[in-house]
Amino acid sequence: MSRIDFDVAHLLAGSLVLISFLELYQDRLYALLNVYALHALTLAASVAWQALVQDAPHLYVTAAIALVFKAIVIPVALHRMIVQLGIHREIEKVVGIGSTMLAGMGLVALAMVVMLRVTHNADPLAQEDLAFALSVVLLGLLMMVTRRNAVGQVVGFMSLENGLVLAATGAKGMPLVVEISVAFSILIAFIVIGIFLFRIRERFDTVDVQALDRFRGERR
Amino acid sequence: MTLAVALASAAALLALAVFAVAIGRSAAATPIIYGASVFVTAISLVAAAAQLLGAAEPLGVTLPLGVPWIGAHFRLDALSAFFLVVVDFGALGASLFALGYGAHETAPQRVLPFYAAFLAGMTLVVLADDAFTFLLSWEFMSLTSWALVMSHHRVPENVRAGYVYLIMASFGTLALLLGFGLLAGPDGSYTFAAMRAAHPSATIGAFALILALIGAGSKAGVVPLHAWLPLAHPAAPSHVSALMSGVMTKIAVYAFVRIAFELAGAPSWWWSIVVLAVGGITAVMGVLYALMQHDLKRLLAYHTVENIGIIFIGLGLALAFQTYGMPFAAALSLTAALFHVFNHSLFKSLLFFGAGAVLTATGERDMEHLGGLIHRMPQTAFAFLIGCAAISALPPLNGFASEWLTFQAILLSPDLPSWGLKILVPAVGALLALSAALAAACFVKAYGVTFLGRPRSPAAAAATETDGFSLAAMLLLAAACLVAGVLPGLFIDALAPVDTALLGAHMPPQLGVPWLAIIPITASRSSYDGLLVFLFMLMSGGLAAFAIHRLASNRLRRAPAWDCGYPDASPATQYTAMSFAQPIRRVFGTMVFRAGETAEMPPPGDTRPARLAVEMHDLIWETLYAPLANVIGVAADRLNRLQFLTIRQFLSLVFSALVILLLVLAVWS
Amino acid sequence: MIRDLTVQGAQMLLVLLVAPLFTGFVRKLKARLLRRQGPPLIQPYLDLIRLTRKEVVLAEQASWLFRVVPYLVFAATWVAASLIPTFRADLLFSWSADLIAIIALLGSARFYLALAGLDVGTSFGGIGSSREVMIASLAEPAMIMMVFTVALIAGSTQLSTVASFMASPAVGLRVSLGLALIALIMVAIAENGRIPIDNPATHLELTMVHEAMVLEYSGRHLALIELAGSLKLVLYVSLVACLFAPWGIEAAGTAPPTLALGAVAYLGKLAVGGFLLALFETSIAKMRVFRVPEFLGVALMLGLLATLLRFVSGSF
Amino acid sequence: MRIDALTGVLLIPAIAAALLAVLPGYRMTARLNIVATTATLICAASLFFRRPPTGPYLLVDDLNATFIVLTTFVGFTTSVFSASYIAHELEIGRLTPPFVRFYHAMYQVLMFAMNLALIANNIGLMWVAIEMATLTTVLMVGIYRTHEALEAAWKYFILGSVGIALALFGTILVYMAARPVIGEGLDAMIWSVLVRRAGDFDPALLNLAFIFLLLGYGTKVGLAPLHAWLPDAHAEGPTPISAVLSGLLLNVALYALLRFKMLLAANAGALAPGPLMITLGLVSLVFAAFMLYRRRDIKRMFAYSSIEHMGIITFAFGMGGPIANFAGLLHMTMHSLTKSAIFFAVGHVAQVKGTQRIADMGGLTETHPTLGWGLILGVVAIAGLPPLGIFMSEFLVVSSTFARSPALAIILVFGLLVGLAGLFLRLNSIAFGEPRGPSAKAQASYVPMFAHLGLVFAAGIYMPPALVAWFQNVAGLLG
Repeated sequence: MSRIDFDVAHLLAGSLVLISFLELYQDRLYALLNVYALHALTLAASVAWQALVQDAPHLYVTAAIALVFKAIVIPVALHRMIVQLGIHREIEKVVGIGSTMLAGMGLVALAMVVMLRVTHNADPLAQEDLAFALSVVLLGLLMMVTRRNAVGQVVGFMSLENGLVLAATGAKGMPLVVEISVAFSILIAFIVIGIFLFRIRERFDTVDVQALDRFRGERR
Repeated sequence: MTLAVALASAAALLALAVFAVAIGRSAAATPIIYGASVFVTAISLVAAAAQLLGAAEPLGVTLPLGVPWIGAHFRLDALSAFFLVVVDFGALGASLFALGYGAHETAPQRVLPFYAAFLAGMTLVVLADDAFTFLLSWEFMSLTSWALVMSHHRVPENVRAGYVYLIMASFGTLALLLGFGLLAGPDGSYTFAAMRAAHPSATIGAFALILALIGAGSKAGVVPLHAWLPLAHPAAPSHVSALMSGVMTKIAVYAFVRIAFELAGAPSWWWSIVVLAVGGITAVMGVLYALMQHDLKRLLAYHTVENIGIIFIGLGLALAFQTYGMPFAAALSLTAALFHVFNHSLFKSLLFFGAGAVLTATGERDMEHLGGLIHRMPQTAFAFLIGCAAISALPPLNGFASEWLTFQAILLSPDLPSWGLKILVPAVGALLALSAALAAACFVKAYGVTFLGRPRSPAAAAATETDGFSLAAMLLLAAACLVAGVLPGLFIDALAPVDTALLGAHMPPQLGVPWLAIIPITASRSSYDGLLVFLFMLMSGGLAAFAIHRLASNRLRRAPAWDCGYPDASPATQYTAMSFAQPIRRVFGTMVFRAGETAEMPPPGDTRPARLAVEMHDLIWETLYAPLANVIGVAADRLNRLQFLTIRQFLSLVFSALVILLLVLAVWS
Repeated sequence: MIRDLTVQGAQMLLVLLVAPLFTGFVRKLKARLLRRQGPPLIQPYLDLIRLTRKEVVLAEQASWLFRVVPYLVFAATWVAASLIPTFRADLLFSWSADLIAIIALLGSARFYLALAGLDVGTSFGGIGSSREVMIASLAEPAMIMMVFTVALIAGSTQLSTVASFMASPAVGLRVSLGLALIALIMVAIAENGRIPIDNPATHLELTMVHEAMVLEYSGRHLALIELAGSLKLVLYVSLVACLFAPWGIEAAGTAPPTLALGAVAYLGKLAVGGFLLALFETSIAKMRVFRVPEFLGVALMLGLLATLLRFVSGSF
Repeated sequence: MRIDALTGVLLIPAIAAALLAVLPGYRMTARLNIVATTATLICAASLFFRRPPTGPYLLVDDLNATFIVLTTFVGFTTSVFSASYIAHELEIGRLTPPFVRFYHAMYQVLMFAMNLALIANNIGLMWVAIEMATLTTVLMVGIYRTHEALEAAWKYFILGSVGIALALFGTILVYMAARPVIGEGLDAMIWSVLVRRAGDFDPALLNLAFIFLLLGYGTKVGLAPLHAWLPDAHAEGPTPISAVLSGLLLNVALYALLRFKMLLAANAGALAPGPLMITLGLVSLVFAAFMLYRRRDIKRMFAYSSIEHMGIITFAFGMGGPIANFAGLLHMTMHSLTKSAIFFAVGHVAQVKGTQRIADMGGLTETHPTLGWGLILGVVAIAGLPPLGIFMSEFLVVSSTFARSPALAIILVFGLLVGLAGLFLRLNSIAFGEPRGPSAKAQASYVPMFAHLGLVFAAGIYMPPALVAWFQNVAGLLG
């Protein structure tokens, strides 16, 4: 492929990682949602670009899914939910921003080291993509474990999924089954999460995970 | 043929167990099951005896059971035949006893099925000829006996006893499992035949021996692995206690002999030292513990520990002599050990039967509430007396015969080239002598406090003689004790094939000796004739009686006890079990049990009674088991916090696992 | 054969008849050493006869065991005593019980006596038997250790063999034998309840052991037990004699006159032993009961030491 | 695609699910449930005899045939048990008819998903199926809608979906590794093709993939420290689901892991998966063993015992070699049967005692002898005591391990012993001692429980040569 294709793909993937860092940085729910929307948007772009350069039209579907569901529907939905449930707006973190950032750096470095061991018969783009995807996945996980309230964790989880999509699209010629399954799983994930948030609301007045933890096993 | 009979009887017992489950609750179940067990074990006994006395070639059979590509191997050679005799004789006595004793059982459906299965398990252990079948039967035996221990599960102590027992049993099984795994090698040749052929290296053999000592020792009750034994044996119904103490511990001895003398290859120089030391310590500790007890059945259980020690001393000697190529001395030691195995199974069963009879008659196991039973239950008292004399190694009974042989083996030690053994063996001999003397003291106490004196409780005063079956069983065993005592030669000759199979040599045949005496080595060296001693005592005693009744006055007057003229109304003024043991406790206890007495003497004029409190510590439990339990408990508490984490914390567990693995991958090359 | 039988019988009778005399002899000597007149030598015989004449006063709660025990004790002791070569080795039946068996026979006598002490259910009997078994539990091992020493040196536990070996010049003087001798004497003192362990002459003392045990016995039973006691004393003295002064114990098939000589030698040994015993007893005081374990512990240690020193001392 | 046994295994549950979702009435649906599972079982059994050809999506070989038959069998017995169990739940009003309908439908969906996961030849399809199974069980765990149930389901869901993600990433990586060798497109995801060409894959990618798959599917297997969802999910869901979870779903996840292990084993350059699995297995074993001591909830306790045994099985497969693999397979089969039997018993116990708190039960052998002794037998089996099947597998694992690497065997034995002590510590207070709690007669069908225990018992004594040959063959496949 030509140089420019590679650079653009690289740029998009890299910015995805960057936005993951931005998410880590946020301390307000709304802001977090917005950044996540941006995250999804970038993903959509990168997927679309992949579709273009791989001339794999089916990838456009994935791009569309990313754009519609992740970048628009879900942030809005979560936004509404926050309003409805009247969740207090700032994100309770476990560790401070700075240390989280440092940890994130470490994770990205780790991802790079691991991927660089891969021999180069895989084409460089795929390799870069995987490196970035791995970073995004790890950052998403990091976000999940450093955020106290459910919305934060959900967002973390979703950015993790984004990393997966990035990897999947990076994998050239991967059968459609995978994209569909990704979308499919995320769909189910959201349905179930929705159900849960719903049920949870009707039972507790908060989605704060700690409220659930009060009923931890064996506390009878 | 004999093997087939033995296996068939095991199968019959298993079937009986299933049948017992079906009919367990009905009243007829008890006589049916025990009667059938008497029948089956009798048949099996005959078969085993035929195999042993006929010195027949080992028989083997492989059934398509167990580990599929190996199958279940069974083999009846001299050693297993001998132990099968022990098992079946004990089982025969126990079943006979239970025909009467079982009637008092409150929950027969909890006893009958496991009883039959227990017998089957023990039979199968001695027949098994590959590691899997062996361990299967072994653990099956433990499991069924565990169920029997739990049969009176409403008593919390019994539940605790069963718990400790099961853990120790599994511990032993796992130790044996490791040992067999070592002997079998990575490609898993589990048959004993393969292990015999393998000739393991010195290190493998050494580990196998240590593991066998731990595994078999924990079942046999070797100090310090004995902790479960005095808890579990008394908890079971008395005929089961008799089997566990008298027979099951011998199965453990069998396992050790099988591994140490046959499978583990040529012995190294230090094996015998380890075994001898363990045996000596076990013997003395066991009897000292026993002396401090006042629960009759627990006292007997601790004496099992002592006798196991004596047996292991014999085995250790055999190992020592075998190491230095003295097959005849080794044969003598092994014979002594195995003969003691047989004898102990006799008198320990007898004593437990007696305890059971007392228990049913009075509902008491605590000697402090007994006394004077010789008046109420004379036959039981007589049989029990024989048992006490036998276990105290008094001539002309069997206990003395086997201990005498052990002493003779010890006296061969100067021929050993190793200086360590030259020094160690006499010291062990001192321990043996000490334990024998203490055992006599202990049984003076046990018999005197339980059967003699005046009843210490209404229950004891109202006791009645036990039933016919129980008496028959006890007298049968008492007679056996006497026979084995006066005719030891027969048994020594019967053991010759075992020695030949394991050591390649056997003791000189004894049947040719005049007056049925036994001559272990040479006539000039030592000889003993139980029969003659017995006749002598009869004769001189009879002579004395005759003379007295001829010449002396036969007048006899009953009067209150003299007791130096002190009026002594209450039975409470008698010596109790604790007070009887007090001098010995002061001699040994202060060292072994950190025993201490605190006397509280009120000043004159004060009406409070004076009090004497005795404090003792089971140091082995306190230094070995309790800390272990604590560690487990603390660890459990610490880890248990992981149950109460938040989801986020669980996620971070996953996350850190991922990161760690990635790091591993990053550094892995 | 017949001769052997007669010799064996003679031996049995000899010990039986000599026993009370020996007791009386010791008593007389002790009295004399204490500047007392003392009872006549035959006093023990008179006592025995008197006792057999008397009726038996049996405690109400005594059981059948209580009445059987005297015969058992007497039988065991007598058999033991009659198997020890006194004036002739290789007695007809001496091989039927070696040294260990003889100790065990004495042990069984003690066992039954201790039971009898508990039978009536009095506090004195309890004291007696509990202390007796405590003493025995230390004395027996010490005895066995002594046996080990001798047996390991002589290569036999057969008294006749040991005796002939001891008589042979091959023995020489050995440290271990000396220790064994001391151990044996200490054990003998303890076993026979002599001073300083116990005082055969006392009654109504809380420190008594053997006498407390047999407190309830009377009449013919007591007579048998007394006789057994004397037998035991003789037994130990002749054991010492046989092991450590085996001179004059004739081999089998010697002519009657020499045998008579042997018998005289034996009586001589008894006299010496008795004199030493009396001397010893008069020269020391009785110790507290709980000093006894230390006394016997020393004996046990000596015995063990003897078995170990055997290696350095001598030609094995 | 023509209708054969294979499609039967998939279609029957699917159709049944659809039917059960709409049909009202508890009795009929329960029966229908049983009928469906029976039919599935028959189809599965027929796979032994007629082996359909390997397609791009579906595959049947010795390995998964074993799993399928096991799965369908336990599914069948569990449906029988669940009939009586659910009836009782309806009586006491813990469940309402709509939920029962939902429950039955979900049950069949679960069956479908597990069968699909087992016979999938396409690693993507396998992934989809396993996630489907996970999500259905999530829904069933939450079915009681109590605080605890919801919390357990939520925990299960979050941890499960992270597992989903990791597994998917691993799958993608495998594809990436395969693509340069096999070429783009479907072929690069067909397992039977992959395993043939695995030798040429890029080892580094394979390693990375395996780590993600290990963590992803390991979460489903319930290996510590990924186990957190498992105890609560078992404790709070309906007991039949606990039985299926412990007995089947864990196996299915483990099966997926095994497939990829074989993939790695086929590549010389890749890191040996053995050590990783051994480590995780031992950690799970020891950890779960210690966790048994402080348990107050009977179902949660047996859930931990499942973790323990999954650890043992993983360890065995990690050790590899004919004996260890054989033992692993045997242990897995035995554990499925035994553990589901135990949960049957526990379900009835919880129903008659009206609680799951161990402290409120006692003297079970007095009040309910059959149930009590059944439970004891189950615990004896699960504790690895003879003469039941698990004893044989543990015998083989330990002995073969000790000869190869003693240190590991020592740890293994230690874990086993601690676990046994923990189990019986609790069992004593449940089955023995003074009776506590209500002693009303249990209306329950003991058939499934004793059927399972009977099989386990038989296997402990005698294994039919056919089965043995089968297992040995599979063990050979696992290398």
